[in-house]
Amino acid sequence: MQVSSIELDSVSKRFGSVEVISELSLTIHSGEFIAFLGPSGCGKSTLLRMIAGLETVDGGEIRIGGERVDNLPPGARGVAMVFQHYALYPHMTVADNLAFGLRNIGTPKDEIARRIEEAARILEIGHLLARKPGQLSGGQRQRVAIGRALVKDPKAYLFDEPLSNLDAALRVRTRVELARLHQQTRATTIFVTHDQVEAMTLASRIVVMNARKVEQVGSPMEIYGRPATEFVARFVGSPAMNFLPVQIRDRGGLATAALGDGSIVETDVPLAGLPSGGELRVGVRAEAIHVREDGSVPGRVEVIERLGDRTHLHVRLMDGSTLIAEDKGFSRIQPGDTVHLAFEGATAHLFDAAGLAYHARQ
Amino acid sequence: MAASEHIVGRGIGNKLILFTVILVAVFWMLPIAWTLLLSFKPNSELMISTASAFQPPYTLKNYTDIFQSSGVFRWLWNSAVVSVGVTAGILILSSLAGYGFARAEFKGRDVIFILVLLGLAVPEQAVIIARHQIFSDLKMHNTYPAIILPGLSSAFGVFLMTQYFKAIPKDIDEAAMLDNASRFKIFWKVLLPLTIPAQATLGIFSFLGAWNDYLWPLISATKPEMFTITVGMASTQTNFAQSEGLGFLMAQAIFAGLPVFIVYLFFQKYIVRAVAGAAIN
Amino acid sequence: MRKLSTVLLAGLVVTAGAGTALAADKTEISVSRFFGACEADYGSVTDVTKANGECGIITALINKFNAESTTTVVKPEIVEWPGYDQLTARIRSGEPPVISVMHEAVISNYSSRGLLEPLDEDFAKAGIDVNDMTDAARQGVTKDGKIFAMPFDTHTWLWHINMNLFKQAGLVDEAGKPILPKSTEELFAQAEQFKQKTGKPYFISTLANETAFYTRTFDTLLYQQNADFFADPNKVNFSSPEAKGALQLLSDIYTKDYTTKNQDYAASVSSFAAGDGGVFICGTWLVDTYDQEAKKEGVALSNGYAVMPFPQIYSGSPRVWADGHSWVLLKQDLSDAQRASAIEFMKFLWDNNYEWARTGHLPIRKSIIDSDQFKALPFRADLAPLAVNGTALPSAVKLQFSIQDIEGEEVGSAMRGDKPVDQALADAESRINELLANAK
Amino acid sequence: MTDVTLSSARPVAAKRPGGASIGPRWTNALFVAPYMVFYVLLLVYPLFKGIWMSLLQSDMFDDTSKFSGLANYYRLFNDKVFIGTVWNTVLFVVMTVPVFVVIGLLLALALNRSDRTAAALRAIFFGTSVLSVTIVTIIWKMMYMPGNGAIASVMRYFGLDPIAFTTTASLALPAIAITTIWWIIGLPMMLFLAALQQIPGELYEAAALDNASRARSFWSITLPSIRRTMLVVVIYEIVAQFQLFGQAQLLTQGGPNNASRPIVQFIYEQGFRSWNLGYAAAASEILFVIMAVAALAQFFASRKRVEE
Repeated sequence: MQVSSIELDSVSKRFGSVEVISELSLTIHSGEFIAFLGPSGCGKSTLLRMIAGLETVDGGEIRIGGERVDNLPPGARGVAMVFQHYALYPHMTVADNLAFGLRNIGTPKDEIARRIEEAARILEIGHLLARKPGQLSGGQRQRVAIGRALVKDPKAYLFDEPLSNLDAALRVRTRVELARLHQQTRATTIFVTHDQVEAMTLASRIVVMNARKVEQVGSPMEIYGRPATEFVARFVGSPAMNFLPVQIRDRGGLATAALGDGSIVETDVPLAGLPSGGELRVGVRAEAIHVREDGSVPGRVEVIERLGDRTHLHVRLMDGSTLIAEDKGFSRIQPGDTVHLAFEGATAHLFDAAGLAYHARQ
Repeated sequence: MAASEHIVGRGIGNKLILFTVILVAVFWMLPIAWTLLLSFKPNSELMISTASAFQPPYTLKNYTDIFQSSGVFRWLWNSAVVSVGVTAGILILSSLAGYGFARAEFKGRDVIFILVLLGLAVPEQAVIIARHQIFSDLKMHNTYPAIILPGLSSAFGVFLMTQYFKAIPKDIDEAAMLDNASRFKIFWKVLLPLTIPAQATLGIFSFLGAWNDYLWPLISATKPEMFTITVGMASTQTNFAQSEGLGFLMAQAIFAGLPVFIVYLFFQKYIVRAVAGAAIN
Repeated sequence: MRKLSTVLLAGLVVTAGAGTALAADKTEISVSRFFGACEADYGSVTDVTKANGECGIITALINKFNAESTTTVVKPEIVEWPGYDQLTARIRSGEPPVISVMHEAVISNYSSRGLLEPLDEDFAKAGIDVNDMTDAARQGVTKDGKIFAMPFDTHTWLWHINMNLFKQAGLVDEAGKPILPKSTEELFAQAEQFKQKTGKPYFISTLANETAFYTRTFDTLLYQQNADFFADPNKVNFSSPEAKGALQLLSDIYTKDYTTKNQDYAASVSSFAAGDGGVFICGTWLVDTYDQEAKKEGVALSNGYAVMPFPQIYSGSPRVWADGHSWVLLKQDLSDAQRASAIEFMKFLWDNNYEWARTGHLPIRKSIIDSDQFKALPFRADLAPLAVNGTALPSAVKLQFSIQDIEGEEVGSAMRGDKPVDQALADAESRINELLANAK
Repeated sequence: MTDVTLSSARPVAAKRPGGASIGPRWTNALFVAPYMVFYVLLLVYPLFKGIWMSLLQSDMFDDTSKFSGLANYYRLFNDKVFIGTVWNTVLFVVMTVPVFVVIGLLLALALNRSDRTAAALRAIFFGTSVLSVTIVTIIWKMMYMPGNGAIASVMRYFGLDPIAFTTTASLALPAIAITTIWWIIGLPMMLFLAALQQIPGELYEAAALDNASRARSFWSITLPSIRRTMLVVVIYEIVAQFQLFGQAQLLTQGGPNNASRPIVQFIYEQGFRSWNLGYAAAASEILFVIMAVAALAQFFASRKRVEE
């Protein structure tokens, strides 16, 4: 069992004249499960592939377990990768798929057999060993792909959107298994995904990336609770955070936000750090907006989404802006109803014109 | 398979079409049937009139005569050697080059690839005179290499294989890289097995092309013992043969066409698939 | 099945036999020839007298030679007729056959480029008396004063006649000889008479897919008028009234339906055998074939075949188109043994020239023409003068085959009415002169 | 999933060297090198040698070739026979290509079924493609022979005057065209079949629900769906038929009166019959230019395909 830390030191990458990653530094601790989260094209996969050695590094250094690897071929870096489309060798049996890498480094036969057997046991794919990938279901292929990584006993596991090709139910199940697997192996793992739920549920730390920049690095609840930027706030959490333009008033050092229709949201954001000029917007998650008789903000319900345990209401406010509020599962509200909304000011955030977030004091 | 054959109400139309096509197919086979018929007639009768083909006597002599006259067997053998040689050569060279152009980066690769693509525009006939001179100067004519090698310069196979390799998801090679496989191993163990459909397409086209090639063997294989079946059959269809040995000539034609036709019937399914494969590429 | 395997076995034995012959220390020489392939019928025949037809006789001759020679094995290589494209490619490739059959008309192409071995000394050493060669043959193989080939035959243009139809048409005299035209007027009159009486065309001719008929007939008609169209070997002259008259004659025969049309060689050959017309204008090589046919009962030619030299329908001369097959020794690195073997084979052909003459071709030795044996062959008395009258193009004319091709194409298109006569003559002249101007 | 630790007997990182790496490496050129050797020696070099030869007056067996600039080309453009061969070749292409497209498509449409009869019929129509050109011409000589040919016999049986296909100037080229179509109609048919099978069946079902007739379905679904294949077939056939040689040389020898002589036969005859290498090479270059234009068209057409 070898587990290593991965250090990225001022790593840069260009495609032609376009700089896709610039001077990025990041340390992934030994045994950590880290997720690179972001929309497609944000550079998260490129970064992963640079670590794997599948993309050249134009500047900076990558070290795995302290050893500089950015000049080594992929095979020499001691990492294993699980690809989005699994990239199983279609003409080889499952067993051969698992054995291929080990054979290439001259692992003795009996050792290969032992590891395959062990991996097959862990992943419950023993009965599939003689089959070819074409004869497997998507979930089985996924397991084989993981198995191919597992047998190599790598310094780090790299997952590139491994769940995106599974159907919803299987995705949830696999997610849990991956989490369990990591808890048991404690192997350094980098997990690339565009799905915030996967990142939240699996990772101990999340690197949120957008437009080739790192927006925020933090634990799942940090990311959720204190998004550093408007992008993070919108990207993480479902439904996306509501944003409403506001005027700020002083309330004993804390900011009170006045909405377009004049109603008030009392935030815990200190006034001190806020920019003096420029527009500000308040960001509130749906779960912090409730329907209450005494709610101060009136609005008309346009669309109702019932999720069973809760209900999302798409509400148009008096000034024409819309937001999503949450009500209990068995909500009696009908489209067209007028509702009164109450904001939990304590979980509200403020965002400046540049999208930078201002949070309540902790 | 067929898109509309099950749609209700089109049965009669479909039957009519099928009937027409069967009729056309019968006409399509008439020339071969006629040849077959002539091949069973004694030469001397045909010399007076081919109309005698419709009446007995019929004979197998024309076919048994083939076994005695040395030519056809030797020519079939030559054709087989040449076609297999060309096919193997093209498959090896095109696979290597196709992988190289699609996957293995090196300086100047794209420029070289464009130069190779330009080669698609050069018809064999345009270089045939110069090629003949070159092989003459090397004193290589009337050898198997001389008949085989020019076929290996065709850019078509390289183009086809490059396209095919490009279409294979790159993550397969990447997985292999992470599995510590060398370049050649990735080519040989991982990607090449995936190109078997393309190999089949290219192989069949190359084989048929080489088997049926006429112009180059005609001027390169000039010794009768080096004739391919195509050139050999050309050498037999002189005026004299037609007047005095018509039945024998027809028997030779049937006999010479038979091997590749049988191979075709045998591999029909694959050939159809291979042609379709080429079409979709 | 049993028969098949026997045959297969026989084939193996023959091949194996060839192998042992090789091993027995004989010199092998390759001999490239056309005349067709007929191993099936003559593969093991060594008695030449039992062979018939060009293919049979040459096959049997070579078999006989191989059986008799203690020093030499001839490996026959059968090529397409006339085969000069491939021979050219093969010479260029540096691996020519040792001996090749060659029309006398094309020898100068090869000899002038130093591709052939002169043979005078070898013939003298081998005891071949070149003075015994007929004039036509000797001229045919002599280029720039040297002999470059062993002549094999003189072949000319004949009238093969269906006597049964001629009788029906009333064109047979009391002596039983066919009545042939002596002028163009007679030609048309007799053709008309023939057509009236038999309902069939007077001529059968090979008008399709090849140009030989046109060139050979047209040349003959020019020779008969003493029109010297190659006075300058570098320039052809078809703008004479004689040329125009001759071509008009052919055109008239065609338009007046005095000939079969659209027949290629094979069709015309079988058409004559089937009795579809009176006169088949074709070469010497068919004499024996038709003579054999005439000996059968119940066929169109039964007891009714005659053959005559091309009758003189112009008053000028009895000359007629002619060419000759000959055997050349190709220049290459030959060992003394190979050269000796080659000459041995040529001497053998020289000695057996009579056998080849049985095909209908004219022999190339005066002694054979004068021999009783030759004269005893059917029709040969009538044909013998052709050895003198047969006329080839002047040997200084280059690229004779190409010239004949062009001439034939143009004459043919005029005869068939695709082109006006004057136009065709002008085109032929300009194309041939263009060819010669660019020829080496 | 109990004991998960893959205890390694020895570190996997004890690797053998040689794992591939990304990025340019000169060793990667070794993959294309073998082919390039053949390409350069047997295509590029002969091409340039041919161009050089076309500027010489040279004889097959006479080493005294002399530079003559564009004289061979000048002569070509004034050579009625050569101009005739270009015209014949173009005419042949014009005769055959539309037929290949139309008949190929019709056959494909009729045989786009999955039953055994259709499979057998496909085998018949494609089967002739595997025969050598020499065998095909032997077979068709027997059809066309004016005296003894099958067609002539049939016509005579019906009291008609036999048509002399190979010997009538206006029919020789069409006769070669018929033979060629008979020979290799299979390929366009197969290409069209492959294209037809790519069309989703739902389209036809939708059309049937919309009361579209068979013809209507053909015009508004089938044709638009296969237009790329159509383009490929057209261009492929143009390029292929421009290379006409064997059928003409063996069936008609280019006659009568040059009416069916194609460019390639002209090159062959100039080279190996008249021994006029420079002249033959110059004719080759003209063919090359014509074909290069067609091939470029193909290239752009297929590029457009990719972009679509």
